Amino acid sequence: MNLNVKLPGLDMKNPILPASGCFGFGKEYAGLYDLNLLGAITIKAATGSARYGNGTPRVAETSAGMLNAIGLQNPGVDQIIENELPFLAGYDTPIIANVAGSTVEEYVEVARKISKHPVIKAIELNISCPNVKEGGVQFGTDPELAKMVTAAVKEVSDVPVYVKLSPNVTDITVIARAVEEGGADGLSLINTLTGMQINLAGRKPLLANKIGGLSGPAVKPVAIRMVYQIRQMTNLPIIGMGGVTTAEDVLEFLLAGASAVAVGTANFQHPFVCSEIIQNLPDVLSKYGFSSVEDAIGKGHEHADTNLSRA
Amino acid sequence: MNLNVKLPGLDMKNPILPASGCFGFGKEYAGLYDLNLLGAITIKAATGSARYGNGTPRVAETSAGMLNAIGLQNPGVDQIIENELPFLAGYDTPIIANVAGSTVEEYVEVARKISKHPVIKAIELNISCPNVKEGGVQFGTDPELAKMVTAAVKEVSDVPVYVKLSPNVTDITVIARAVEEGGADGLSLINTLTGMQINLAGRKPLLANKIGGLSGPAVKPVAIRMVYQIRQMTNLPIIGMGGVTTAEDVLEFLLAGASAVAVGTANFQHPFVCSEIIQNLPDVLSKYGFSSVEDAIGKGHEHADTNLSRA
Amino acid sequence: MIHEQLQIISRKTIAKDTVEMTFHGKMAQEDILPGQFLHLLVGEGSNHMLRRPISIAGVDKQESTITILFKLLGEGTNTLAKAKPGDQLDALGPCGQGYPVDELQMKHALLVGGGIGVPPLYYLAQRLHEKGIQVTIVAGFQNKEQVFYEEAFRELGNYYLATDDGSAGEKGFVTDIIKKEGFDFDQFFTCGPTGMLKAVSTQLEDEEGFISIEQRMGCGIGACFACVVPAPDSESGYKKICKDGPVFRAKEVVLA
Amino acid sequence: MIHEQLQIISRKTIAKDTVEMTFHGKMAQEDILPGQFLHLLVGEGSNHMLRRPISIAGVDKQESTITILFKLLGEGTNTLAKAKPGDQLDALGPCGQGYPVDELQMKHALLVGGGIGVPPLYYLAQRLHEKGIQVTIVAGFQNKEQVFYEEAFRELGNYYLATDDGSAGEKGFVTDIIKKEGFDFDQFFTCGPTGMLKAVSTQLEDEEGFISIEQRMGCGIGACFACVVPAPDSESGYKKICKDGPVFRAKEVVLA
Ligand SMILES: Cc1cc2nc3c(=O)[nH]c(=O)nc-3n(C[C@H](O)[C@H](O)[C@H](O)COP(=O)(O)OP(=O)(O)OC[C@H]3O[C@@H](n4cnc5c(N)ncnc54)[C@H](O)[C@@H]3O)c2cc1C
Ligand SMILES: Cc1cc2nc3c(=O)[nH]c(=O)nc-3n(C[C@H](O)[C@H](O)[C@H](O)COP(=O)(O)OP(=O)(O)OC[C@H]3O[C@@H](n4cnc5c(N)ncnc54)[C@H](O)[C@@H]3O)c2cc1C
Ligand SMILES: Cc1cc2nc3c(=O)[nH]c(=O)nc-3n(C[C@H](O)[C@H](O)[C@H](O)COP(=O)(O)O)c2cc1C
Ligand SMILES: Cc1cc2nc3c(=O)[nH]c(=O)nc-3n(C[C@H](O)[C@H](O)[C@H](O)COP(=O)(O)O)c2cc1C
Ligand code: FES
Ligand code: FES
Repeated sequence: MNLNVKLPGLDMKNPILPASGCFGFGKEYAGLYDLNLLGAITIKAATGSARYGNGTPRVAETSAGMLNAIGLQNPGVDQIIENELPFLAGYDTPIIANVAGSTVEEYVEVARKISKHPVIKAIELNISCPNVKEGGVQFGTDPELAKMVTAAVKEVSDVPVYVKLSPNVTDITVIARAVEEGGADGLSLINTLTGMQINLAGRKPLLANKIGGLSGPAVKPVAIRMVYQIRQMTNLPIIGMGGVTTAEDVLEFLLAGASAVAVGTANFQHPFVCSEIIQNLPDVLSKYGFSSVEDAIGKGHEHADTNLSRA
Repeated sequence: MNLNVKLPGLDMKNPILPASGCFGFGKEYAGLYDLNLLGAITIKAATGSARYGNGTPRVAETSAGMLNAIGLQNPGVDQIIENELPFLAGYDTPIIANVAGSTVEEYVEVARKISKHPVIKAIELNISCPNVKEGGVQFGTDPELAKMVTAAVKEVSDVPVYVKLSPNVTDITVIARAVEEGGADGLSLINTLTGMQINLAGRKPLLANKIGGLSGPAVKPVAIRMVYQIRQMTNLPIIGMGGVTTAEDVLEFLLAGASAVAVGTANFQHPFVCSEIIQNLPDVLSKYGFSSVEDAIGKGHEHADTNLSRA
Repeated sequence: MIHEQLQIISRKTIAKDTVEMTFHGKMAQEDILPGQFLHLLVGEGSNHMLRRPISIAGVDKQESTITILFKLLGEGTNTLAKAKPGDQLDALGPCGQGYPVDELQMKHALLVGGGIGVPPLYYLAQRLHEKGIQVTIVAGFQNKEQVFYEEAFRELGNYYLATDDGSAGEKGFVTDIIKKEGFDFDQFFTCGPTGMLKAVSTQLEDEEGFISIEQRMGCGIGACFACVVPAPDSESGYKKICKDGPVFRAKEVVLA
Repeated sequence: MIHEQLQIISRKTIAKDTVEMTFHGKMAQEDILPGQFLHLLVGEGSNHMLRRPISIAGVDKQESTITILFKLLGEGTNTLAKAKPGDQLDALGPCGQGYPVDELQMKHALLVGGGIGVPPLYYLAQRLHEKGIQVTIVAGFQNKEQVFYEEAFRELGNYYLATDDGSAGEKGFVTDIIKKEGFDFDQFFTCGPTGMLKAVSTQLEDEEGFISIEQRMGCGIGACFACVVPAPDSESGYKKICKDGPVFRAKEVVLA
């Protein structure tokens, strides 16, 4: 079965890619299976200079999900280019660079540098990290700022730009519209919902950062809703994510309107999950009457008769 | 152990109350256990006249949660007063009326009427129902409207008013501040997150209303985060809820800053859950070193050193 | 309605993806009407926040057992099927209103079932048969592999079988058999997929009868308003399937 | 590191809330160092999205078995404890870096363990003992009920026991015993709660040694940056416990 999908900058063998921050820079998972199997790979966020991130604990388990507050720890864009990207050049899989920053200048600097590297086929502009005081989440919640940073990055990027949206907003379609106006080539959603767990014995928030980002199956209904709503208002391609653990979940995102589907938290539970999903996807597609991935994209809207841009 | 809590209008034997919409008007659960055990009871939303609600299916199961789109089905405030409240008068448990509407006038009318009934000890002003086109969610997402409807209802209500907030906003503290300015006696949170499930075989959203409200353990981290954030900015008492299934969950909400804790979805999984939680609560409190419920409220903030009004 | 940990005493696959499970429990001593259901907790922890409604397909008061039949459909029924004899299942039951077998005066009953709607009709057939009422059963399945309880039904009355592909019984739908045979009966009782219920109740529009309907449920006890069905003549305009149903007089409710 | 469904062959409660579990699997044929851990999947479905790291407490290459010991702490370990002989557990392992037993030249090793930090030291003591190295073990527990492997350790070296309340061994902490006895050793190896690790590494600041540390983990394989610990001299300023550890040279990392 034809699993190919073609998105701006990304010629994918299949619609499955690991989500940023859940796959490092690929090396660890390369020891488990062949990364050439993947449709694409999104690497961990890059910032202008090295960041050490938040204190520990940085993760907590929740019902059908987890909280994380890694805090954009990364060695900085130059080190990433020097030490991490060469390894990925050995694979025939498009690499997406997740770009973060505290200021427009930082976003622009990182995007300019990393987009010039030949393995990078697209940028995922992370305006939605909830885990750092200056992590760019203000850019993800204010439509004017979102548009501005998108336009600034588009100007310097050599590759298409997917803007990764935060679900922690009153109306996600407003932000989607703004980044579309800023020139985004695609959208990526959702990043994590902000949440907290309190340690009963310690009598304080469990994460050192107190607040963290909620991901995993728990958030899938929110993600599906947002992909569906955005699909009704724009034709920009969507990389959907949030709680995917099975090929059935992938089909649900495709029906909602995603053209590619990222897998994050599930990699921790089942390190082989991306390869397993890719293996199961043809059967699941044909079970539900589809003859290719393209065939399924957006098909959950056929009977749609209401405008849901506002729930 | 002393489980009492005293909140405006509510003299509660313990901090546990069923959440609105998950306990009908009490009759069904009265067949299972003695409602006098409960700290309070929140009844199903009342509107000005009868509402038939949305089409079916109205519920869907999700990972560690569920979606509902009942759509405020209820017989209308007059019928509720006539047919439902008399039964509850037989119990020595304060009743909270959940008040909904499409217009300020409707909220005011319902609140005026129902607050005069002797069994009603407080109003929960529902400005956060995501499941009806005109369900008042605009009042829950716009701070000006939130303040206005709160003030209008306060003016006519004979009992204290708790405003029930929607989690589907960029910054919940802004809405909390607004309703505090409007004169709210307390806050109630969270209502459901908006979500969707797509039926793979049907190739369309499973719920007839397409979008529904996500509840259950999946959303608890979001609820805890919001209670904690709001506790840092106001002293208004908080009725916390979202995903409670155990006495440990109740303690987590108390530590976050809630003074009472409502249980919704868990009633469907375990119809006796409220009575079981009340039974287990003393042991859980003493296990973690607390000698009463009052003793635990807000204690998750002891070490707090950062202002989290904005995540 | 009571709440009980029912003990599984047998589990059998009796047709394709169809499991018959028998429990031991005090609940069997309740007055259980055909058409009533169990609301079953599935799995552990918070994997399944909603219970699963499954009809009661048989009650043995003497042995204090209850039997259900269910089809493996999604995660819930697949998890249920993994429970083994000796395990306990958390059940609420008997839930809802069943077929009023004791109140109806009749000589001849027509039972029409489709697929996994057939099991409650088996218990109904037993109860009617016990009362000396003549029973005709028309059962429809997709194909031969899905058929169950054929022999058991034959012992209780006249049994007609239809399959969509003709691989067992007659090729066609239950309505084809009803049309062809032109049965003479006092009351009909039907349970099955909504499409079939509509076809049958349209076909038998001039007769008296009962239908049993399904809907996704929350509480299962009448508190959450998840499972309503329009009922134009009732005061409120709707009925709750879990509490006022799942069995209704055919003309009482409007099928979606 | 491999991924395998390990088959449980025994499960025993060996002290208060402390379970010993032995698995059969090919993984036992890997070169496993003491201090390495298994990253175990817990429960079914999405109840537990994160695996649980548990140290390897024993390996029998001949029988192809691996033994772990764990304390019932929260939901995950309680669910693990319900798995029965015959069941399979999904494991990644051996994970991380262990104590470099083969690289170290030494005559006398001091092993200091606290509570559920003791198990990996048992496997370490075995390996050192096999190599003819003299082993001294100092084990600390809260009280008598928590103590395990006392006899087993005595067979491998000099064993000192401390409990907080004096209900077994000496009353006090492991550091009290170290102070009192003034052991002579080439390397120390310690594993236990962070408070104990800090006390021991401060006390033995002038000695060479290794510590094994715990932190909440995501991936367990080095990809998610959940489990970092400050390591001022390293290029990046931190190390990953799951991949660069859990065993570190005592002076390499800064305990929180
Ligand atoms: C009164 C009543 C009696 C029933 N009796 C039987 C019976 O005797 N044997 C049998 O096999 N099935 C019966 N059903 C249908 C049975 O409840 C569903 O097949 C079952 O809930 C599916 O669960 P699942 O997890 O396998 O499927 P999933 O599709 O994964 O379930 C997801 C959710 O949808 C609900 N759901 C899915 N299909 C149905 C349905 N048809 N009706 C109600 N809820 C549904 C589930 O309960 C669950 O909440 C009955 C339903 C009702 C309402
Ligand atoms: C390298 C390493 C080796 C370990 N070896 C052992 C051992 O041999 N025996 C043993 O009993 N315990 C060991 N632990 C601790 C063990 O991992 C935790 O006790 C266990 O994860 C608790 O899970 P839970 O679900 O019961 O507790 P919960 O508190 O419900 O767990 C919630 C989450 O926190 C994590 N967590 C809680 N406590 C710890 C902790 N101390 N360390 C790491 N994560 C934690 C859990 O993994 C889970 O993700 C080890 C930890 C590490 C990092
Ligand atoms: C441990 C962890 C680290 C993450 N780091 C990043 C990151 O660096 N950049 C980013 O855009 N998203 C990051 N995310 C968010 C994921 O890419 C993804 O959007 C989210 O987790 C939802 O998908 P999931 O439910 O499949 O995990 C991270 C998520 C987790 C769990
Ligand atoms: C079936 C259902 C119906 C609900 N109806 C109402 C309602 O009428 N009014 C209201 O304020 N909240 C309503 N809610 C929201 C709950 O009161 C509660 O805020 C939410 O479900 C979170 O709590 P939980 O996770 O414990 O269910 C409803 C929730 C469910 C699941
Ligand atoms: S399922 Fe709750 S009212 Fe019927
Ligand atoms: S747990 Fe993921 S890097 Fe260590």
